[in-house]
Amino acid sequence: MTWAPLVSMSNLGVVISLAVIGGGLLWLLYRSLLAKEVDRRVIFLFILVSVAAPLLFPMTFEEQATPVVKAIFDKIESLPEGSRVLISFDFDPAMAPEVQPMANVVTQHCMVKGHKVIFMCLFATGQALLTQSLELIVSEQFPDKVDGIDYVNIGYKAGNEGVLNVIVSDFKKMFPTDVNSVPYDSIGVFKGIRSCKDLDMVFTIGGGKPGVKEWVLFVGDPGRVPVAGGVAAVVAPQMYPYYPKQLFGIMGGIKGAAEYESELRKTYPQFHDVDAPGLRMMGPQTLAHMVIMAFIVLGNVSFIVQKRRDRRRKR
Amino acid sequence: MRREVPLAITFFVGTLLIISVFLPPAEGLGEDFTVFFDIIAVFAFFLGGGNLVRVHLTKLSRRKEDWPYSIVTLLGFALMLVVGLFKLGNPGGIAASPTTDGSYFQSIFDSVLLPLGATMYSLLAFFVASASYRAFRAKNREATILLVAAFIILLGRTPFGMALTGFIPEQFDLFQVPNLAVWIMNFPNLAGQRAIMIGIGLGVVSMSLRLILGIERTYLGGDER
Amino acid sequence: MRCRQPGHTPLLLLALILLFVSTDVCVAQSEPDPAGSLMADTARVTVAPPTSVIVTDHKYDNGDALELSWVPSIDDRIPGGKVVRYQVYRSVNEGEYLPIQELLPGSNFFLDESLHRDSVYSYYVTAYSRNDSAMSVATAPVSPQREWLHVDRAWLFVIALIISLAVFYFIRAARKGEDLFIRKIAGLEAVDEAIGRATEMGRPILYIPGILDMDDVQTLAAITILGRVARTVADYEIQVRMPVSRSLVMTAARETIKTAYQTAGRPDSYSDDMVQYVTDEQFGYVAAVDGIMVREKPATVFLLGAFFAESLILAETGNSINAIQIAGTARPAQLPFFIAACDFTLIGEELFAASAYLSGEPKQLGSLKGQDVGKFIAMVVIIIGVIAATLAQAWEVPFMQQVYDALTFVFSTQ
Amino acid sequence: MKRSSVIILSVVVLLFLASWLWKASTLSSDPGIVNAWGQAFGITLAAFLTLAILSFLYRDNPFYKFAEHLFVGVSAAFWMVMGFWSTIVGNLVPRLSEGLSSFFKVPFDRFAVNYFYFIPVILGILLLLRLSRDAGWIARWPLAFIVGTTAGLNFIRYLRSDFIEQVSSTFVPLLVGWQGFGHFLDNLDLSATGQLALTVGNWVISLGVFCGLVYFFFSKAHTGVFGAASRVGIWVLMITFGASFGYTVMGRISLLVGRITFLFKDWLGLIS
Repeated sequence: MTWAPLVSMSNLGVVISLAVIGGGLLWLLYRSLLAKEVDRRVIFLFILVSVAAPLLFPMTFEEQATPVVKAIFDKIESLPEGSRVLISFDFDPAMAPEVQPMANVVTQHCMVKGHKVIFMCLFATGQALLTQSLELIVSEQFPDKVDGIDYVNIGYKAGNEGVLNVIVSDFKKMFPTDVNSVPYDSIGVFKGIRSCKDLDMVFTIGGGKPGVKEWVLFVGDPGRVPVAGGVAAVVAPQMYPYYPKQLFGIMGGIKGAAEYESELRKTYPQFHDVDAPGLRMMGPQTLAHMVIMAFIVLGNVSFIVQKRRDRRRKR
Repeated sequence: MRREVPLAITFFVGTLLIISVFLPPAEGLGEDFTVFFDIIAVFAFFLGGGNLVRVHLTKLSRRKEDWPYSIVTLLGFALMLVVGLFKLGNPGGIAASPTTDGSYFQSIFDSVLLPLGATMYSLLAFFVASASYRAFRAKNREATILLVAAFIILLGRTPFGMALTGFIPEQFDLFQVPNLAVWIMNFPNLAGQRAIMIGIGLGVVSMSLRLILGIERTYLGGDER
Repeated sequence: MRCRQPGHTPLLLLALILLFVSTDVCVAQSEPDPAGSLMADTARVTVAPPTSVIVTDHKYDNGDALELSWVPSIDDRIPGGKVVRYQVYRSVNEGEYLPIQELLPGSNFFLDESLHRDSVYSYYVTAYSRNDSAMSVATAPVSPQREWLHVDRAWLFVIALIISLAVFYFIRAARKGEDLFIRKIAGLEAVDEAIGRATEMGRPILYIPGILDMDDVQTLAAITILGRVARTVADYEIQVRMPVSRSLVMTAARETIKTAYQTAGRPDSYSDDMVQYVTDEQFGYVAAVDGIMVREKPATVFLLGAFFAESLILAETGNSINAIQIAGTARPAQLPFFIAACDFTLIGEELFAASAYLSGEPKQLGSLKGQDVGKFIAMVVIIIGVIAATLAQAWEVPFMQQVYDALTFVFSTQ
Repeated sequence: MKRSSVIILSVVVLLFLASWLWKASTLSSDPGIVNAWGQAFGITLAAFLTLAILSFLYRDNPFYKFAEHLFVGVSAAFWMVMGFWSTIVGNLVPRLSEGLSSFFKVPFDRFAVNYFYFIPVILGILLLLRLSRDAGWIARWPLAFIVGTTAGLNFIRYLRSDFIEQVSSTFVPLLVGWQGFGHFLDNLDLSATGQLALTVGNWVISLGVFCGLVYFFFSKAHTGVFGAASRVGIWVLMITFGASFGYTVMGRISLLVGRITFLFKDWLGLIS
């Protein structure tokens, strides 16, 4: 299904606001065909409505996953149940609004697939965010998952890429216990795992330093571990040179998270009722983008009509 | 004297700072001079603040247009200055940072400056739309290139980009709009940015030399004429 | 041509790592069971000390740093090493040894900064296992040395010198009366026309010099251009409005306009009120300038200098009052917005060239030709670099690899 | 004042008070909130100022003027206070005077004392002479000092980061991952990360930078081959501008999302 990008239209408010925006644009198109310019205040009004309406009446647009995002989804989907996945929260509260949705949705996917997940972070301030995500996703949505057996939180260790340099060959040396001081050897998730090399994949979130790049250079490349990353939108273009050899997938900003959430909902319909922050936050963005593109089209329509008319007059 | 001394000062300071980069014993000079600048800038606040107060007092006393608003400015200025300089209501007293949570200074910042600044900033969402409407028109070849590049990138950021071009097979997926958008960002966009930056580097070097040599002196004694 | 050779330290480390990786398997097999490791907690884990601790002077500084390097303890192996951390101890002027820095296992280097040239320092490094430690031999006392020249910045110096000499040369040539061609810059050709328009309409000119202080070169460029603009304005009876967001810019702008009016022979028409300080706050300033724009409806708006997000807010408001707008900035991120919303835009280098261009003085124009030499050098170097990179990578031509290495070495930013 | 303005003003004042009362009553039901009245006032004021600024989009009006003038006064004082505490007290005092340091309770280190820091103090005082009619010209000395500092510091800074670094990062190979012509043809495709896309990309980078530089040439007429190259340079610049514009739009919209969320959520409580 290539079309039908609208999924949740059940709400009357959504229908009305979309009808208002669509009808207004059609009326403006008619005026543009008469070579009339649109007043800037009308444009402002459209922007205001297209941002406010999706906030009042949650409106989500189904995203088609781009190959860079789809690669991550497919990898997690194709791994057999019980595979070991490491998710690293390498961001601070300032970056969180843009990147935490990615961490959450990948966690959801790993949980529903029954993978065993190791959570950690390289930012001291990431610890609190990690705990928050665990409560929000694992404790609330997957209450039957057991700490230590299905997942483990090994928390934060100082040392930036130095930490990676050690865990690429030995986890226990850096993380002798998890955050609850359970010794390494009694954590079920770690059974048979000595180092990052034994993992099935690593997903790291955060475009700062240390971040995705450091995971690639210190763990992915030397340890031959598949690494995927999620970064803020502005950092994403800088990550593409590593794709697909060193990074098998990239998620950029809220849009990346929204694509993943869409993909997850397609495969696991039970997530339709779960909050998808990426899709929710993309609502106003997408609508406003489309309105802006519509105005670019309108501008060109009235410009071309005007030019034709001038030419005819000259003759 | 009035012209020669300032020219000599500019020449001396400028040359000193350029040479200091190559002399380890003098390498710290750049940092020191940056702090010097900050200190002088704080002294200049007397001039700026004085000017602000004077402008609004004049407006007030002469009952110029919109004079009542000058009272708002003057009161806001005086209030914030007193609250900040005396660290009123600061839980940490004089030793704490003026922006400590709970201080009056920080409270005013949170409920006045923060919303004002953020809203002013958010006006961009509207202006970005009105500028796109007007500027992205295929008036000539250059404007068309601008339009096409902007449109591809915009399309790549919405689900429609993938919906419209998702059918393109993997061997040709460069032409899927999101991929094309990334390619444009990584190559032609980068090339343009670099050309601009190289030009800027040279422009700054040349302008700095003109200033240090005293060829450019509009800000001092003007032309030799 | 000097090319960098990797020192032996990384090689040595590499060898060590290889050694440890090869022992990986057997270590893994001999891993004790959990019960055993509990017992091991009480047992003493002996550890060997780091060896060959060497202290050397940190190069090209003011005599305030030393470099410490050592061979890691033989028990610091990856994986399964017994070393949990290293601790560096330092003694100043043969005094007591105090711990100064803790380092991760695998470390073999430490840079000690903020030292004093006239003191002597000695060090030792201790390796710690869980419950044991072993200290290395202490180093002989050393003082950091001061160097007088930053030798590794020699190429930076050469490049700076070449470009400066080119600028000097053309300034001199122009002074001697050599005829120099400078192409037309549309945005600057429009300045006179824009001022004329304000005169005809009897409306003020608004001059915005960006939002940064005098320590930014773009502001400096804006002030030098202001000198030329004010010189033209002084000939007409029009008002200049210049709200600024920095006190120092206010002072400099007043000095500049005043001088321009004096030069034009109309010192009485000048008033300090032309330049007005608003606030240092970015968006507070924008709010005020937007207000001035819609209330006073200037005929011409100059937006020259350092702009951030406010570029489009100002330019769109200026556009809504139908002002002619001449903009210019060296911030690549803001240029698109000026291009979209203003009538003329000075792109990067053109902003810095504007004052020289507007002055029309031969020696100023000469400096622009000097800049072109820099561009020419950049273009030639890029061609050679691209060819070298291509041949070196695609066909592994050794000579081209050398050329490539040499170029990247010369054009490296130390 | 006109009668209609009085009516509008009183309506707004009433709405403000109503919002304050209502917000305070909702907040005080939350036991976690200490100062409900104060917080309710803060939120109401923030909402009022937000709407006042947004009203500028329709046209200039008294509420915008109020917000603007308040913004100017408060923020000017804000930065002056910050400048005083961080620069004068934080950076200058501990370098010059032990007495003042203990007065302001800033840490004083005998080794950090540096009497060179009297230079900016003297220059700062000279700058203030601008206020005097007769000695005003002395203010040019500190200005000259500042101009010299900026020119000197930025000369090397820009030469390095904008010239040297950008030139050296343009040394890109024109054949990416080249393993012979046969290999190239066998693997020919137009995938986003394929050899061809990257190779063409590097051609675009090197030619783009080259033609862009041609466009900036001042001392040669843009005619003939040179003119053609400069035109290509303009096209590259136009792609750059279009692309960066398009890329920034999303970030700009999210700013507005933030403000509207504040209004709907923190103020009106319409969404959770």
